[in-house]
Amino acid sequence: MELVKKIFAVREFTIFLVLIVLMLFLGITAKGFLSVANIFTIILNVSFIGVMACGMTMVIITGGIDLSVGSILGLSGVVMGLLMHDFGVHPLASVLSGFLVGVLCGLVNGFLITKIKIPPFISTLGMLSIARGLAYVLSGGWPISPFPQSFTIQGQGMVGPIPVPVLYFAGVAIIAYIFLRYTIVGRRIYATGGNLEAAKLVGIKTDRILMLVYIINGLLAAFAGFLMTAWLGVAQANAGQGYELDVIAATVIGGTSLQGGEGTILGTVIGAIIMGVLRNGLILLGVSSFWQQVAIGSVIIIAVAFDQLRGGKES
Amino acid sequence: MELVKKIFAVREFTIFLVLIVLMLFLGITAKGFLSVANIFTIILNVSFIGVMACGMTMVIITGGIDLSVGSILGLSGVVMGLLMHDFGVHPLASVLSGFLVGVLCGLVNGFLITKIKIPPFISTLGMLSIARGLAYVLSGGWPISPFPQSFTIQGQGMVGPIPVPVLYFAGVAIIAYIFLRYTIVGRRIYATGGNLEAAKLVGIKTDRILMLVYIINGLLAAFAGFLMTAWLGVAQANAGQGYELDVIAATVIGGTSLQGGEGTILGTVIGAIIMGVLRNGLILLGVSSFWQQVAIGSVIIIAVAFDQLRGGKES
Amino acid sequence: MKPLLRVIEVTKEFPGVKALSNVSIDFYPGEVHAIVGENGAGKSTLMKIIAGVYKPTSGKIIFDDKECEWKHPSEAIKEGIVTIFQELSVMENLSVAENLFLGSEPKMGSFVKFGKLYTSAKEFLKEFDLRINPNEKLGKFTLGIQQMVEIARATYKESRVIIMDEPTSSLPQKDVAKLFEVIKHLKEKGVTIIFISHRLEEIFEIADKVSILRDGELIETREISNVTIDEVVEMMVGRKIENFYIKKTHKIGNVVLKVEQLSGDVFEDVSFEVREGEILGFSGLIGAGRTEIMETIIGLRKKKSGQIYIDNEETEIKNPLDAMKLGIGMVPEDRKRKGLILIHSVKDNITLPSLDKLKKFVFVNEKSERELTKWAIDTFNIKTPSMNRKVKFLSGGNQQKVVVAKWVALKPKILILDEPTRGIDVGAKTEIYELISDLANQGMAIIMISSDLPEILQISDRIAVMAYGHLTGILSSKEANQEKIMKLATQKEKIYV
Amino acid sequence: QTFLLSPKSLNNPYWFAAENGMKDAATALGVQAIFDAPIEADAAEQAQKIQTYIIRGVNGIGISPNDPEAIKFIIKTALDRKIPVITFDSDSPGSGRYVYLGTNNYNAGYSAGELMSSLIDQYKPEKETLNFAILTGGLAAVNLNERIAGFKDAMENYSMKTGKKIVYVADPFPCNDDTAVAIQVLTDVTRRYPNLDGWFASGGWPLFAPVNTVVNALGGMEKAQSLLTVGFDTLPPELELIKANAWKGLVGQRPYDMGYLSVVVLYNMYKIGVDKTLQLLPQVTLEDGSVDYIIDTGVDVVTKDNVDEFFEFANKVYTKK
Ligand SMILES: Nc1ncnc2c1ncn2[C@@H]1O[C@H](COP(=O)(O)OP(=O)(O)OP(=O)(O)O)[C@@H](O)[C@H]1O
Ligand SMILES: [Mg+2]
Ligand SMILES: [Mg+2]
Repeated sequence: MELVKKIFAVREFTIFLVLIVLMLFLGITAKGFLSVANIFTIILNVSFIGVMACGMTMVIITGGIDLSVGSILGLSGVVMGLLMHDFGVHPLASVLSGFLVGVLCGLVNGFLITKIKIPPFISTLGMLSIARGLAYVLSGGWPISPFPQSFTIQGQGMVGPIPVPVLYFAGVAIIAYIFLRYTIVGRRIYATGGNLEAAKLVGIKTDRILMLVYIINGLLAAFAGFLMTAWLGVAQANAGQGYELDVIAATVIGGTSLQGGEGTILGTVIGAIIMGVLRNGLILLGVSSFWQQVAIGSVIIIAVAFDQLRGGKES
Repeated sequence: MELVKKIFAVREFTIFLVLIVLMLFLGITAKGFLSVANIFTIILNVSFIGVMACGMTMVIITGGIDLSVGSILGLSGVVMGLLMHDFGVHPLASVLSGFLVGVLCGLVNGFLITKIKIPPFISTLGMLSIARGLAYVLSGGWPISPFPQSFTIQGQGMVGPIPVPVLYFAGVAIIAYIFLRYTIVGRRIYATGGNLEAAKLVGIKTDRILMLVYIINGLLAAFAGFLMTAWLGVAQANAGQGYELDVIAATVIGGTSLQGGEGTILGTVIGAIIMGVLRNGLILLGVSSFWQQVAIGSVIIIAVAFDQLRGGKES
Repeated sequence: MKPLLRVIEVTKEFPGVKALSNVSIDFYPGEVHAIVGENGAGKSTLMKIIAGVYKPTSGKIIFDDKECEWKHPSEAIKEGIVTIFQELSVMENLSVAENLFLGSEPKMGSFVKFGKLYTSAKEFLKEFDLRINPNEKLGKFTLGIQQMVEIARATYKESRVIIMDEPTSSLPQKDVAKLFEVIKHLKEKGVTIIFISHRLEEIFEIADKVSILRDGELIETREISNVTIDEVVEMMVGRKIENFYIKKTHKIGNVVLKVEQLSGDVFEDVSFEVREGEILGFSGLIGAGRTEIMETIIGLRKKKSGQIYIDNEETEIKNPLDAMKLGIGMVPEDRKRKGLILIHSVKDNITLPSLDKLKKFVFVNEKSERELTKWAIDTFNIKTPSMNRKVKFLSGGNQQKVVVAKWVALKPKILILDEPTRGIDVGAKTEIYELISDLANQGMAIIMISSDLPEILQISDRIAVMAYGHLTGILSSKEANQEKIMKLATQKEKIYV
Repeated sequence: QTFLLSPKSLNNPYWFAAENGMKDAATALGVQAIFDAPIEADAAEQAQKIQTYIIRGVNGIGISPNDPEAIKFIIKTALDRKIPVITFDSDSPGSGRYVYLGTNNYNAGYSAGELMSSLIDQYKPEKETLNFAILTGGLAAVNLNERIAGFKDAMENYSMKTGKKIVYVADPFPCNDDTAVAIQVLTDVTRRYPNLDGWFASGGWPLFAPVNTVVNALGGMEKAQSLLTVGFDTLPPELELIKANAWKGLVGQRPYDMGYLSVVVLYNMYKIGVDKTLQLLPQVTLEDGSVDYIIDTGVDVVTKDNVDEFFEFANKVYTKK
């Protein structure tokens, strides 16, 4: 009884329940939904969004937001692609350079937010535009390919039945989980988002925390760019366009509050998977693409409403 | 001296200064920028975003956000178009029905936010998806035209050198300005955004205020849908796609704080015009399309940084 | 006479807590009815039920012979029940004038009459002796002023019942006196006042009746004239409290903190020093600048000029982290804004400053974390169902204990306490005094700001008095008394504009 | 039997004709056919959608890839599962798909360039230098970039032949596949470059708006008629523009045919096997000597001289059924 109560009390529980109900429903109604291959396809499909959502969770916990993730994904993919393809740089070095681009973008975001005090929404909106523009400038709008196999295998390879990007996603999620949940810095991230002034007063260098969080987020967006480029086998300037809303949605569905101070990686991962399950399940159900949009919107609302109703009881 | 000081103290002053500097710069460097026709074209081009930004300002002042405006624009345009074109309904009745659609969407947003307590970001994200999906379902993705002239004149007509939508935009802005600045309800919108809990405790019916604000926003999005459909002469399901970020950007550039409690219509209008001036000016300057995005992002950041530097001194 | 407001067998349950059980009280017109009880006894909860914020789990509220089921606070206000809540309900983004008239603005049709709004605001502020510009945003002012504005707002409204939940918690005597005048005036008009305070002297000065709550139950309602302070305390705590805090003398050592000619935005030329094992009290009127001095010392505000010496070494403190590294900790006055992370648990709040001490490699040592929290909950008698409870669900006084606890747990070399006993009940106050005294005995240097004169007199070794941004004198505990302090506190004219 | 056709997006009416062709063929053959894609063009999302259909189980797939490379992995997945894959409208060379059905985008762009050349000869024979602006959907859309490249090459050839100078006033202007933005860009750019001689639109976005909207954007009827304008696709509203003499030429691919033929080919592959089907199809020998199967569906070039021929057909195929 105690255990049951405890499980119910875990913040992620309701949203997990939503996922289970959804999966059961689809498992019964949609042909092929519960096959191993399909489950991994779903996770593969959300792995890009999922990786970014891990970073976004931290950003949102600090009370911020990062709209530039989709653009950073595109830009870093283009940089990796160009280095490998046009300049013959070694894949590993190219990927690392791509990561560096992500880190730099995050650094600029962090700098604008902490030093110039531009609200996160605006600084990252500016970065959205700038990074996307640079991706176009660098690539001239043309797709970049092909790449060496040692690179594409990172996106297209399989380990047993598991696509490689799924493994990367799992790795990122686990590290992020431990980082946020168990380390001192993780705690300080929560404190900074919970009450910036109070955090400052206990000697937390909130500026550094914010910097760090935007840098991690930029890095993870670049990481998603790496995964997506390797998976698709082509780098495109418009990759990841509009993903920011999906990433934020996954995060918020997972229980992270846009007010800051609250949220977990576990919830975010579940949120991302819900989005993937929905997209996949509706296709398997044979729902028309136009109605799919209506259905996705409705389910997102219902999922969070359900979570809210439980949360409401608590207070 | 006193007067000068007072002017400098007005919150919108710096952002206005940014606009002036930008216009002077473009006036000197970009051929044809300062012609009457061009100026009105700019305002015409931002009138759709501008009308929506007036509603968005109120929403953001209450500490909320509305991501569904672009979709509401699209849906209400499609509804107006279908009624006029396929069902031969009188233009006026069609337009009013379109407005009703906007009001309904706003109502649903407000209901989800106040009664089910779903965070605005999620409820309106859901609505973004739902309204857009419905627009596609209703229109089948097909552009709807032609319309009677009595309808299109509302978007394409001119009063002297002034395009009719500019007049509508001015009308909406003035009413919104007076409403927010001078009426009791307007002040309560600020109070609600300043401290929701406290506002409730002093007897303000915050739920009603929030409802009202989302309804107004839905209505204004539908109004923008009307203007855009009349101007283009065609209703399309994908009209207004992605406009939400532009609308929010205009609002925030104009000094409205996403934390809630602060912001003015005057600032928002200036913010919207800055966005329009930028787009138009960069084309006139002959900046390459690839670099334009980079430039727009940078100027947005610089404009707000400039505002911030002044604001920083004050506090 | 018939009671105006009747609370009948009201019970209120929160998950894990029964805040009120079967409470019945009658309130008559024109009486000042005090409610007392320990922190977490259920006072605020009862008030919120009367004001329509919470619905009772069972029981009813009868007002003017009608049973009321408020769905929204506005309904209670419409009936004439106005409340000053313990957690201030002011809008920092609106001007002082708008705050004063919030909900009852002078209007013409649906428009606000701004001219009238500001002129009446000015008169009103004068009446309350608040020398502030009504056009300024209220957020710019300190807690004391915000509290005065909130009081002013409540008394302005046409009302039949005014509930005051700890209105005096951060007010110094002068303003309390002002408030009492207003209360007397209201009483003459037949308004019922429900008054909550942890300063029992105030109760005996102003109240006609007192109701005592303990653990959510009503112990008794008594005429104030036939009850004594000791009896009230006994009923509150459920046992006799023998040993009220008795001042101990500490061994006073070297100077640890020395401030010389420090100037900031609202204070000028302030010099003082504190020694190991010493408790330096700071007294003064609202807005005297005490908070700002301390915030300047710990690097939260920029200083204009002056020097700060720690252990006789001149130091530059640029931010609170520098201060912490030098061994200075500060319990802030405004717990909601600066002291607590309301949406985090009791545990996370208490251990936050001490995380560096609790680490195992880069990880938090959760075991020592729990031990520390347990120590704090026991020491400060924090009433919470579990250490994982979010702070926002605690009663005001218990929240205050959490703020004090989190800093004491860190054991800094110099501890600055800004109104640390704000809203804390008598019993717990005594314990906190003991604790502070013990800390001093262990060699900690303590600066304590308080607007509560008896408290300051009781605990301090020396008392610094501020008036309008100037340090007007430092008295030793032997020579200090209320008159002398008041005199120093009103000495200078204001220096701020 | 179920076949999937995946266009680039669903929000462009161009695809209705393909869908109608697909439906007509499916009805004629008595099979199921699904027409699905991301609503907005996005290479990754398209790949993900098709992948899901592969799991759901289909008997043949026709793809119009948003990106020729990005789709290869998915095509391989399908082929591994013995699901035949063909491409239509846009190709993915080297992906292993069996057949490509459609006009090469580059070639279609080239045709547009030739049309523009003939317009120059017809309307502005004496002009030595001609200034053009290009409108495009998104700067990274491969098919559009190919059309633009084909257009530019054709113009270059023309320039070499005649010695005339062809100038592009700027890089292509993107409109995000948004009609309203397209009209705004048309307005701004036409005003900015008063000596502009013409427009090439690599898609139909501004041309879905009614005649007078487009005319206004081009600076009035007189100005519009003085501009050499070539656009893509032959949807009814676009034909209206030609009829009204507000726009000069259109190059249309034949999506109806592509949709129809795709189903027929896939059906045959399912019924009689891939190899036998391929034997029925015309072979093309590529430059490197290898054999490929490419069915050229050709283009329609529409000007005011032949616009009437197209009307009825366009109205039939470009309707949502
Ligand atoms: N919203 C809430 N949710 C859960 N528990 C609550 C809530 N509000 C109050 N409580 C609990 O109810 C009990 C009574 O709290 P209340 O605020 O009424 O105390 P109080 O007598 O006003 O104390 P104080 O003197 O500290 O202000 C406390 O144990 C508190 O933790
Ligand atoms: Mg209380
Ligand atoms: Mg103070």
